[in-house]
Amino acid sequence: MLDRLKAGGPAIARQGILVAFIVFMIAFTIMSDRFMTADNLMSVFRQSAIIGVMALGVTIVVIGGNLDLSVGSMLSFATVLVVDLHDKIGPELAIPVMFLATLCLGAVNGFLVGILRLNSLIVTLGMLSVIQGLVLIYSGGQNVDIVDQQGTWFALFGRGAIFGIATPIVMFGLMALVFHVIMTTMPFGRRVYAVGGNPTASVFSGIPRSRVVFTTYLISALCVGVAAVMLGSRVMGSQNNVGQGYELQVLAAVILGGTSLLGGAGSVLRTVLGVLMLAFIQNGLILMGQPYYTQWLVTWAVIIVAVWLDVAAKRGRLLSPIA
Amino acid sequence: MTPPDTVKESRPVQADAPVEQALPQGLEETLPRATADRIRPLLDNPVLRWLVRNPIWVFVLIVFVFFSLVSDHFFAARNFQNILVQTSTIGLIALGMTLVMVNGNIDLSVGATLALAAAFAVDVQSWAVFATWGNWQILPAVCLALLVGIGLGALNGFIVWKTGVDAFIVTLGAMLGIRGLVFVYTGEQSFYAMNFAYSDFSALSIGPLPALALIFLLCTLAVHLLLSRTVHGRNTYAVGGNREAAVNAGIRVGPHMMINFMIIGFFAALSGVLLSTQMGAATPNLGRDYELWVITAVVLGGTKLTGGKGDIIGTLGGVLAIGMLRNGMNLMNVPAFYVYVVLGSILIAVLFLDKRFNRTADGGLRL
Amino acid sequence: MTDMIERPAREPALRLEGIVKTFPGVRALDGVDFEVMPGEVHALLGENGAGKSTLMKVLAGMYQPDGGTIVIAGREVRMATPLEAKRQGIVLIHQELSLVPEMSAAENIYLGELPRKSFGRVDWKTLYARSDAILERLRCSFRGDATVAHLSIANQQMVEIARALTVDARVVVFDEPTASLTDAEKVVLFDIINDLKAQGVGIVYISHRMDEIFTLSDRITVLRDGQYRGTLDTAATNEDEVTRLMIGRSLDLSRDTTPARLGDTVLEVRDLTCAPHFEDVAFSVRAGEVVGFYGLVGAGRTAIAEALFGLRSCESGMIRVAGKEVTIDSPEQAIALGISLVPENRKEQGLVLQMSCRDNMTLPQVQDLTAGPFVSSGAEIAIFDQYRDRLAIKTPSWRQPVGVLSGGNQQKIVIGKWLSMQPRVLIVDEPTRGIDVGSKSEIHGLLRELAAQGYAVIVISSEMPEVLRVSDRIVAMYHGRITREFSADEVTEDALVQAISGIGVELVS
Amino acid sequence: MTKTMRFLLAGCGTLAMATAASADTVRIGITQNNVGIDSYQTTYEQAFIAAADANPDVDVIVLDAGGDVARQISQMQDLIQQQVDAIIVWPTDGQALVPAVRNAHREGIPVIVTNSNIAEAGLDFIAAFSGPNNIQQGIYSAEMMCEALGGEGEIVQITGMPGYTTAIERQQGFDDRLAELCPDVVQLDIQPGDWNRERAQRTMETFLTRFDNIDGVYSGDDNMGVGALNAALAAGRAEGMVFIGATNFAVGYDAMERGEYWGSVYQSPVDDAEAALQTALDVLAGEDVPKLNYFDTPKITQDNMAEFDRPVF
Repeated sequence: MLDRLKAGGPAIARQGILVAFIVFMIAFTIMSDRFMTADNLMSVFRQSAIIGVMALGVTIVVIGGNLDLSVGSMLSFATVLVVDLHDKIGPELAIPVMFLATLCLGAVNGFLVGILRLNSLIVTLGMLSVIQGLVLIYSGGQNVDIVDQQGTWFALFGRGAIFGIATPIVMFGLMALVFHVIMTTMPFGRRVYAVGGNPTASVFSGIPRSRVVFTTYLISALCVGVAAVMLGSRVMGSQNNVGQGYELQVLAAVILGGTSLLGGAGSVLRTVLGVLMLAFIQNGLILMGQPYYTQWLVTWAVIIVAVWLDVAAKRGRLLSPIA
Repeated sequence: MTPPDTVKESRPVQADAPVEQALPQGLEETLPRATADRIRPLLDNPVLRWLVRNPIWVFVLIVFVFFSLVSDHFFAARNFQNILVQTSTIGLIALGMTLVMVNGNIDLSVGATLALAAAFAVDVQSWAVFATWGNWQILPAVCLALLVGIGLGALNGFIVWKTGVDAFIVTLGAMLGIRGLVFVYTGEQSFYAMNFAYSDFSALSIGPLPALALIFLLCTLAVHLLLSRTVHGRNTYAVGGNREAAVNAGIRVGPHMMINFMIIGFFAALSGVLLSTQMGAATPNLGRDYELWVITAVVLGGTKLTGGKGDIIGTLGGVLAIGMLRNGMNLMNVPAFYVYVVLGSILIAVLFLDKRFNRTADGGLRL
Repeated sequence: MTDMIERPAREPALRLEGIVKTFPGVRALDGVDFEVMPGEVHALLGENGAGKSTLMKVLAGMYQPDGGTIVIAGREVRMATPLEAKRQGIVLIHQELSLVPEMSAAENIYLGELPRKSFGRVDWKTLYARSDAILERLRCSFRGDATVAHLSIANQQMVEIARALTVDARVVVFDEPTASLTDAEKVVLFDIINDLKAQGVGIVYISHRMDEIFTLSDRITVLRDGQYRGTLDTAATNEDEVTRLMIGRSLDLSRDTTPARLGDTVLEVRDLTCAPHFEDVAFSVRAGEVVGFYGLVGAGRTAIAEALFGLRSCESGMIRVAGKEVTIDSPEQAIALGISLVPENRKEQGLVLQMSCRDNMTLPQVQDLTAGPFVSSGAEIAIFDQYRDRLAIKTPSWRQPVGVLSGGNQQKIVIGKWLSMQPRVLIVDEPTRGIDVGSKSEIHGLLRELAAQGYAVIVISSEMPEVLRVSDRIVAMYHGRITREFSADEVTEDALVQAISGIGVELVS
Repeated sequence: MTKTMRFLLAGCGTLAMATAASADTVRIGITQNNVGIDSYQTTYEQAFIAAADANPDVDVIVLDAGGDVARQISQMQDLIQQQVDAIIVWPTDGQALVPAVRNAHREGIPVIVTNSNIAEAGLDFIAAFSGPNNIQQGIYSAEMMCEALGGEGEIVQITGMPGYTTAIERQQGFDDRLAELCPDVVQLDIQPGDWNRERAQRTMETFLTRFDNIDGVYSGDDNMGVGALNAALAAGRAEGMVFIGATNFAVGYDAMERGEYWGSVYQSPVDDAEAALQTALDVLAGEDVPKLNYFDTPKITQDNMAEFDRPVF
């Protein structure tokens, strides 16, 4: 029967994204001799770190049963702030001030969604617009730049290396690991899964639901702050709309990683796979000399096929039972 | 054991709610009892009763009065025509989005569909095949554009139906992919309508109404009737309100949802065609972020993201609210940076008020 | 007890023969036979997971059987969709309400088959005329244009039933119809069933409540583990025989008469008021006793439990736990005070269905089961193993998502979750709702056992036999007030019924 | 709702004052492309407002289309509705604005197009155009590239946001002139950088992986050019690579000073804004204004940069 996956088969199908990932890696390796080189792989890892770190935070929000679309303009906000303050008060103050301000925005999200229980899609959509306005008002619409690009230790985060590995890769890897550990082995992680899976039952189990949701938004904001440090340091400057559209790329990566938008299920490590998948598609197609819009078409197909396989494996049949 | 037949019914929480004379749950709970008692008789007035149940129109009225007072140019027939024409773009898509969202789905790909349809509408006119058709060359172009929209909607709907993947994800992918198709088709260039008759259409007026506004209002009426009076429309509520019940009742949920996706595809395309008549051209970046504004308008109009609830009258209110806010802020020269803040804040504020006043009874549990 | 109706020697309205249905890894139905005669009430019994629901879904066209035949009025049929089944005159009234809340009653009654005019328009006149006629026949107080969301649960149930009457029904299946009905509403429902029966409609009646089955049915068919176990004449059998057929052994349904060894007063409530749910409530519970709260749905019992668990804010009153006056503003505080609540709705309030059995069981204390900052998997598994053995929970592994377990085992997970907290006071709300006889009896035994171990237990129930069986004291509630308190020795059924129906009680309002 | 009202009222108090003006001043409305997307446009806006404030007889209404054609058309309608004396428009799209400009023309409101020109079909309906010539800028860049490479080499190009007029025109001017002037310079690939430095940096990194030899990089503006430079510096391959941009930004100017950046096209948003306002005032004063007023955007290279001030943006 075509629409019934064999009982033994799903093991591989359940890893739809992994399969797709491997298929793409092989295809790109065959199509371009530049693809599977240490330089290129490192370069892609480094490029994906910014989106990746944000996606880690959003994954936790989504597992908790909510969405965060405001991360795009929040990234613009944080980057403009940290870059602008760098020359005014020095990086050692600029970074904590930026984190404080970004966490405040996260707290606003957390308050509206966690405490007031407003719909997260609409709230963060509204915040996307509000924060974009705030950035523009703060900077007056001007680009900000760091004048002394060579001399500042701020360069470490985006351009430097730790033990010979580019700092963004190290930071992304470490954060992925830390969040993976938090989500799988620490009480907080368990609570996020519970709240996302069944908020009512969580409350009946004595879990402070509001506080948990609130915290997931703080984590998301924290990740945006880290991403902003890497971005600001990498570019040594910022535009006001630098994060525009990132929210959707981040969400696409989270979805590709198999995290359910309904909450309660998903994994931080699989989000890393989703992030890398998107980054490699982008990189591989340019290496093959394809025009930029091919990556949109390919991403379209990949998102649908990967999520489809995921869903199909869970229900045990390929086609949906909807009549 | 025989059930005692002397037992009287006693169910304070679950008793049939009186349909007409109650204030919305949230108001009953928030207001002091005396105030609530005083307000309640006002509900005898059908207009007030209607407004209480359609709070977005209260907001529309407030915005209307506010701008009429503070701006010299707002209260003018000509400006109202402008507002209607300006809202028609978002408004037409919002009609389709209401159907899709009442169904419990969502469509994020409408902005890209709009751009592709506009590109077709403008480009096909200049195909050599139709060179001798004169002004009639517009007809096949528009038809083809609308078909493209319907086709893309059908594709989205079909994927949602057959794969069972959430519509949010399917259309998020389509949003990227269809934009890719736009760039493939246009080769990054804008298309320009050679025939001025095409762009003259947008300047056409029928009586006091610009043609574009008229089309928008007629479509609004048509979709309102579709949703409230036809079997398909009622099934839309059934599928969104309780999908399992709809399946059990023998409604073919898959094809049903696909039809609604085709309808929104049609409206996105129509919106693209009308927009391109206003420009006499089509640009590849047309319609970026429109999906977000459309969803905002529909949600402001009271449609629930979870499905099963919402109507066209509310959506019209939501669309007009955004249109008037934008128009009024333009007329008052509000700096662009503040417009973002105001629109975002209003969206959240309306959501908050809606939650306070229209929340369903949860029995006061602290959850 | 209903009069014996002579079974007409006609063709059965419906006959299922050798129905087989398999799911990946499970044989849900294994050659099941079942028949309903016109004008007969045929009860279908079995423990949860015995295959009743699957059988009914096959009957209603929602599942396709892998083998066997369905014969309706002498003709073999295949039903690919629910609509086809409905056209054949088979109507299923669902256990969980299958209504669209935002639509009118009339639209719900004719859902999927709204009468049409030209251009696909709904023919409202015909719709309302037809639905009003049906609602009138059901003696409903509302009309077709009422919005379903505004109707009471009982009236919503009526809408469900009205659906069955839109077609010329040959067979109507009632799946646990009384789960959410008050006794008064049950009476109306039974009248309707008898009406249908008199009109020659075949009725399939599924329920866990023996009293209803013996009141209504003519024959009883029992399923166990997806297999047909036999059909009995109701008049010629008794509860014992049926139970034995269902669970393969007989049950001791008598009350445990060991006298309670009472300890100190653990929980004391005085003048607690939380309008409009309950007013001036006062009672106390001692260690080692089970106090039953009995009353109608909505009488305020659940609200009291919620208030004690910090889920409701009260206007006035006093709560004392172990002699100390306390305020409880959140479940966290309640838990810290040693109060546990097994909520009435297992799936919505009790469990996170996609989480594993172990994770569900340790959820309230996961922050305490740590080694350093990490959850200690060993400690969790130890707790899980302990309560799995103690409560005889049947699950292959702690990794199993709790959603795949049977209702009884799910309920035991919830109970285990709260027992593992070592509470002073254990509140159990409707502990056996929707649970089969076998598990029910085990849970009753468990509650008695807990009391014997010195727990203070509060049991809230709408089932009189349950309350009578497990309680040392019974608190009767009516309309948000406690009307009477009985000790186990003095209570009589009549007195209890009176106490919960407000007879002889003066209500100040 | 009252909170919102108060917020709006507070915002409007100041604005109402700004619009209340005496009858004999001229009212000019401007709708810009996308303020805030880069410093050029923001500086333009500030310079424009400053210039208008300096002139007591001018009253301006400043709007921003946020890069959305449809919103710009609405804003044109709103400005016509207010019966302003003249409209200055910075088209989001040169072709899509034609009917809107035509409408204004019909209403007798003169339209001045600024910065990037409107499509040919619209030229009949505008009073004047004032701004840089983007095609010419592309040509200048091609000439500089050719000169720097001595007529032969392999280059890559990073363009602005795909589908927008400025990006398209600069690319067009560059491609045509390069092919004509030095056919031996090979363009390896063209990818967009979306006017975004980080994205340009990412694109350049991929180019560097893909091509062993890159002699030159042309970027649609200096902001992206500096991104490309950053990528090359990080890869240790900037040595001997020629970076040429357009719209000289301060970061580009500094890089040029350090000798890392070869050249760009100098374009001052202040000049741009002031020219637009002046053109509008000239038109209103009834002067005979030429239709196309291109202001000069000279080449700026390491050699002649001393002649230019450091850009303020």
